Amino acid sequence: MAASPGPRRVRPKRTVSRSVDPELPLGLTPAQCRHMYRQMVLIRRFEDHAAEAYAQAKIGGFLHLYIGEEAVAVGALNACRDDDHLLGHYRDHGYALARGCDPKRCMAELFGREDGLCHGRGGSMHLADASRNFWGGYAIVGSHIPIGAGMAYAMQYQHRDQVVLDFFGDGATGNGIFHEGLNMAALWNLPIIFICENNLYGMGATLAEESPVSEMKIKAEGYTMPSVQCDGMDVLAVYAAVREAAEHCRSGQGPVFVEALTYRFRGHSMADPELYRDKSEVQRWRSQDPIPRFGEFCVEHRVCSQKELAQINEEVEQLMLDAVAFADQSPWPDPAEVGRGIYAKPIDPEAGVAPSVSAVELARIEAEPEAKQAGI
Amino acid sequence: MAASPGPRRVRPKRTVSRSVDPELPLGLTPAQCRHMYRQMVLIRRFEDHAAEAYAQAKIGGFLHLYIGEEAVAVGALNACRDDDHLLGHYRDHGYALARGCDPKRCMAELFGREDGLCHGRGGSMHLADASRNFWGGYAIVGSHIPIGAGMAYAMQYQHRDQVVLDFFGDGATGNGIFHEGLNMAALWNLPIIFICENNLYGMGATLAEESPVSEMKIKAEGYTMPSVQCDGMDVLAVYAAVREAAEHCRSGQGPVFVEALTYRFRGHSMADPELYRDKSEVQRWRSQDPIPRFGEFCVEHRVCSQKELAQINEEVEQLMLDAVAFADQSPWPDPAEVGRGIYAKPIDPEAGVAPSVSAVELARIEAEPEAKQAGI
Amino acid sequence: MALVSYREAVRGALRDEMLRDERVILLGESITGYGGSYAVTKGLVEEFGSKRVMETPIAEAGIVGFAVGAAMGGLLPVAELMTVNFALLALDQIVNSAAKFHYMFGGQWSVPLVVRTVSGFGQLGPTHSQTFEGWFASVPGLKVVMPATPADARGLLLASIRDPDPVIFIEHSLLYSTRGEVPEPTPGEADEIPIGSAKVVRQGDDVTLVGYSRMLLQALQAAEVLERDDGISAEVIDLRTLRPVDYPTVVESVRRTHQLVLCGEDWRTGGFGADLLSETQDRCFDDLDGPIQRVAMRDIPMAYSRQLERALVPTSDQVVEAVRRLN
Amino acid sequence: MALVSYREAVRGALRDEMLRDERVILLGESITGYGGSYAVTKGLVEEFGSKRVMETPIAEAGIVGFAVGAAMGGLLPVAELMTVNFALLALDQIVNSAAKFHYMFGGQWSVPLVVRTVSGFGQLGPTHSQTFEGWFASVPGLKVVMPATPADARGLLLASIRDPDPVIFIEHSLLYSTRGEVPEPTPGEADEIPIGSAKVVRQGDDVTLVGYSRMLLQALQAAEVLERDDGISAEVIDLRTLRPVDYPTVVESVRRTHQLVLCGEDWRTGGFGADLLSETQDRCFDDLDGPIQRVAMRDIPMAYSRQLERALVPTSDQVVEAVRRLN
Ligand SMILES: Cc1ncc(C[n+]2csc(CCOP(=O)(O)OP(=O)(O)O)c2C)c(N)n1
Ligand SMILES: Cc1ncc(C[n+]2csc(CCOP(=O)(O)OP(=O)(O)O)c2C)c(N)n1
Ligand SMILES: [Mg+2]
Ligand SMILES: [Mg+2]
Repeated sequence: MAASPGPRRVRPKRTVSRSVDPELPLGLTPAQCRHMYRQMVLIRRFEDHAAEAYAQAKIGGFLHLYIGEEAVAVGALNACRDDDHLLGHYRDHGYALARGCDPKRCMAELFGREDGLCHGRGGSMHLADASRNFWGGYAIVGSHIPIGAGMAYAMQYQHRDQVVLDFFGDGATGNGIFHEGLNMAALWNLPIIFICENNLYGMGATLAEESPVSEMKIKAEGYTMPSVQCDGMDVLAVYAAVREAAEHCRSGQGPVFVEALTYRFRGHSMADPELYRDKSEVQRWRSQDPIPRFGEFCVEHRVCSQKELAQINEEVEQLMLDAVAFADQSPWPDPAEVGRGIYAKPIDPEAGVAPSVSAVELARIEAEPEAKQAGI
Repeated sequence: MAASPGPRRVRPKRTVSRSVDPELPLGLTPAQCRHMYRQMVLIRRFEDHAAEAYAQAKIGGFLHLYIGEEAVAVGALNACRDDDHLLGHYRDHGYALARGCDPKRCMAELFGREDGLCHGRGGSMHLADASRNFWGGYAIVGSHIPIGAGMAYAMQYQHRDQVVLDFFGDGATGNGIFHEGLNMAALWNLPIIFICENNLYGMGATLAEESPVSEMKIKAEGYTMPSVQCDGMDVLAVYAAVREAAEHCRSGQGPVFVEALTYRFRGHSMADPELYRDKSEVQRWRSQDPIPRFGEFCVEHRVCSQKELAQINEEVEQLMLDAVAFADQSPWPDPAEVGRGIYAKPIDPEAGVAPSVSAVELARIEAEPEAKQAGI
Repeated sequence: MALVSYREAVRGALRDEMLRDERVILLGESITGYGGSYAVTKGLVEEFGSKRVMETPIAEAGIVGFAVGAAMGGLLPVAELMTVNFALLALDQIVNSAAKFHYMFGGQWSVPLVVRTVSGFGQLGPTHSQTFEGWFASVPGLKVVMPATPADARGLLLASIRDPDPVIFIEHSLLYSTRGEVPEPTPGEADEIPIGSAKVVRQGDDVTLVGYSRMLLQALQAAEVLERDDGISAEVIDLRTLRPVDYPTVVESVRRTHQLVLCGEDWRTGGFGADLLSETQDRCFDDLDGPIQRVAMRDIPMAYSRQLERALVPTSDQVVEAVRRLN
Repeated sequence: MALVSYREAVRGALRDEMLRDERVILLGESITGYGGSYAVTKGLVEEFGSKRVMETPIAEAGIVGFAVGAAMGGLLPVAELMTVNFALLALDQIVNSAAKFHYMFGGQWSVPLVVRTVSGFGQLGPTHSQTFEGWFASVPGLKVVMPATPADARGLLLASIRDPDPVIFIEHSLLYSTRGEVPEPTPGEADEIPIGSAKVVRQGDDVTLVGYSRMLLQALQAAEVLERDDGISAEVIDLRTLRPVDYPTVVESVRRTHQLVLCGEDWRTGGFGADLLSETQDRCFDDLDGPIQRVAMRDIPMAYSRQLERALVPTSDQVVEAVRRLN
């Protein structure tokens, strides 16, 4: 059960009509396509630089690269509104950048600096930008699935029309918390899109080792939740699936499960010796790289020329050099401040005020020796 | 979404042929039928007496009655081997008695006495008799589902041909641990029968409040596990379903999920005010009482006469009087012994032996300041 | 002032705060049709509807995770975990979600969540009679409250719901039917009791007894016995909040009495009392005439049998003995 | 004697015991193809096959529950929880299943289970840098082991696997690459180190330093600094087992040195050191010249940034300071 097959043969058909523009599907404009292409390149180059910085020990701890999976975040986030709520797991650079977070502040967070999105408290796994409704990367596998459901409930309760996008991996589906979250979302008909990035591995476990079914979408069916599969190496396929899902959710029809078939080109994290998969498998998937693939599409559909694509790459590269320079120069958090910010309303163990009162008040308490038992 | 419908209309068809005996289905002998009838009566009367003893404060804490659900334990346990492994939840008197545990020792356990199955340590929720492979009642909802899977693995590993029967309620399916256990059982093709007693309520929650689907068997489908539904008020229907399931399991074909549609005639536990359901609903279900129903079947099929049934009732009643008398007279556990039995190999905090050695040995340890990071 | 039960005080605080603030929602197992396993939420779903009083599946981790998300989305959830024993299933969400987010995301948001749960015993057997307040109280990011009286239950619950941080609010099943004076809500008047303040509930000179929740009542009973039989004047402090502990109040008392007895109901080994002891010996070492004494649960799983349970549970007699050991 | 790493010592003990006893199985996340997140189990699936070295889904509660059941069914499972942070997800199964069954079912069976897990830090951020040994050590029914050296890791792991009760075996990520002498297995010779025995690893007269796991190394470093710079002779005790604690060894030392410093890596509030302190002040109150000192993690979630992490983690310098406070 070691190596898994190469790119999936099943390529989900685009159900959305291409009627709007004879050239571009899904009603997309050339500007939107360029934007998506640029975002994918941005994520890729951001991570290339992060990997380099990691090798230079500028980044510590864990670093989980999204390289190869960019089409998922980019397709999904472009298919919904900017104020829709976003939660994801620790492999989170793609979510942050596709949501428009400042690459400088993202990189600074990875470097553990004060200008980081979370002032260096969270690091790579915990990027977040509440001003953009990006509620973070979560590192306890699956833990953010009920959290997303709770946010969706808050929207429903407050009659706000934002939906929640909650990204996680195939591995997360083996954890009970995944089921508890899906169950609640289905029970209460919540506006949440569960996006499962099925990249065939949960760390070193192959899909076959984690799950008796290879299609994650099946796991949503027990909750009577509509579920779709899409080609996660094709940004437009993801876009189409999530756009439909968002409409479904936003119109009050409840949660949707989207499975994106994808692959991480790099190890699980930087320390991964990748003993559990064949190089040839990685190669096969690399040939599906979503960036050149969508680049070709853009050229074919005259969204932009090869030259313009190259220009985008150069621009992005410059941005990334800036981001690294910014992160390098950003100050370290002040160690004297390390104890600040644990509470929104701080506690001061030295400041207890004990109203010293007489025993009279308390004497009125009549203890019952045998309290009534509950019926648990 | 308050009250749930009365007895289900869908009555699963008996798939097993009736060819063996023109009179009795499923190859059953009259003796077997009498035995099952007697067991159901035994459980019913045991619990009637327990309820009385609870009212007299001879039993404390929680007492969860199985009244109305007797056909499930009796049908299931008669359909498998006596050495098959058995685990169930806190509503466990039926499992114990259907497995042949001594009613005297069961009652003594409820009374908290030294002669109880667990010497008064566990109480009503934790009956167990390892000598009969009855591995207990468990009170953390769902916790025994992976435990059962682990036992099933131990059987598979040791090439032993016992299967595991793991009983739990509809409410348990909302807990993540249920899914983790089912997932593992499916992944490793384990010889375990999951028996879900769908009695329409999880304490005060109605099925519709707990689950987006009303059929629990659907929840097994995501694990590619065969699942069947049976009428839990009909001991033969349960017998048939579990017999088939046990054959499937024992022949190495992996886990099976059996949903028994049943109903508890009494409150969740003795303290339950039953505010959440209509008396009329209870009445409708009471008309399906599995004991008279199977009694009629026995008479119709000339297994025994009405008089013989009455005789069984009397015999059982005498046994129960004996059980209560036994429990009443059984000594209390010795409070001086309360600290015994926490460990199979006791620890004695006073007996630590510290080999006092020189620093030489330890000096050889060469600490590395920056150990290699893991790739989590 | 009205004489109300601890149960009614909790329910009243929930109800009043729900009336005052639409963002407050309740969620938990069997809290609607059933009325709550200890009948605390009885009548609330009828009054506020199922959008505000939510029946949940039996999914403790999911409940807390969901409540964390609802809090992030702008609500003020009060999640009920039926007993603190089941809170173990939600511990990851409490420790790694609720307690962490404010710090970990650099202060971008907070998690205004209350987890109400229940300690207690009464022949409930080994898995249903535990209490873990020391575990919660050790986690930076949490506030932990354990009221002993109806008035404190009300005042502290109001403060907990209004607090922007996650609060673990632990009730006690054996206190629900106790009654005490609770001030009537007066518009415009502060009705909260601040989190983090202990209370001297009995003044004394010879020994300081620190208790909380049910053990406060045991300490008070012991104080009376000591006064009557031994002529010992015990000061009794109700801790009320376990994180943060109001050490100034404890220390001030010990400086006068020079003797300290800590009364808890969790296991002696690793119980919350160990922590109190550690901190107070550090602050009061030179003030102490003898070792700080602890009254705690014996280090044994709770047995079901009545006779065995009695041999395990800490009582006022044990508090008396602990004081006598020092004198 | 061979000089091997802590990692190799753990792996060697697993391997040797698997060779000796067919009932021993391993299960955990990424322990097969990946070789274990800290490479401890590398090569074992190749040698023993996937029936004995089982790759599991990411389901900590399920893993421990499954292992409990496998133990009840006659196997000797060693479950790996990738880090102790994730053990929170399995805490119910550890506390309410593994620790309880022997007692709760009246001694009918025991649960011979080992849960191996890992403490440590290193810019892993707020949710991945915690350690909860004090919580485990407070639970009756569990045994808790935290070795500091390769030899102890081997000897105690062998004892843990052979023990009929559930053992929580906590390794330390920052120790995996440390090396030390480990006795070669000699047929017929006892190769276990008994659970429950501490070890005096350095003799001294002036102060007793108690440590375990990584903090033992910090205590030893501190002892050297104290000797050199302050002329203070520190005795260092490696606790090795946290439940049961070998109090006789600690008390005997404190009776001679009259000063005690407890070194841990968990949060000061509610940390295991609080418990050690509570018990030793009770046993040694009259022997102590000053308050028992504790070195512990500051009560703050672990921040990711290197500079912040450094401000939080306990070091040998802090041990030195603690001793100086007493002198
Ligand atoms: C509860 C929990 N268990 C284990 C881990 C360690 N861990 C981190 S990522 C990971 C694999 C997750 O796989 P998947 O969900 O498929 O996401 P992917 O990394 O493939 O994107 C594991 C086991 C964790 N962080 N949390
Ligand atoms: C983890 C956990 N949460 C809550 C409880 C309290 N509780 C005991 S039984 C029960 C309902 C279980 O319902 P179901 O599984 O349908 O079994 P039934 O009682 O209907 O037979 C609940 C919520 C518990 N024991 N364990
Ligand atoms: Mg994956
Ligand atoms: Mg039920």
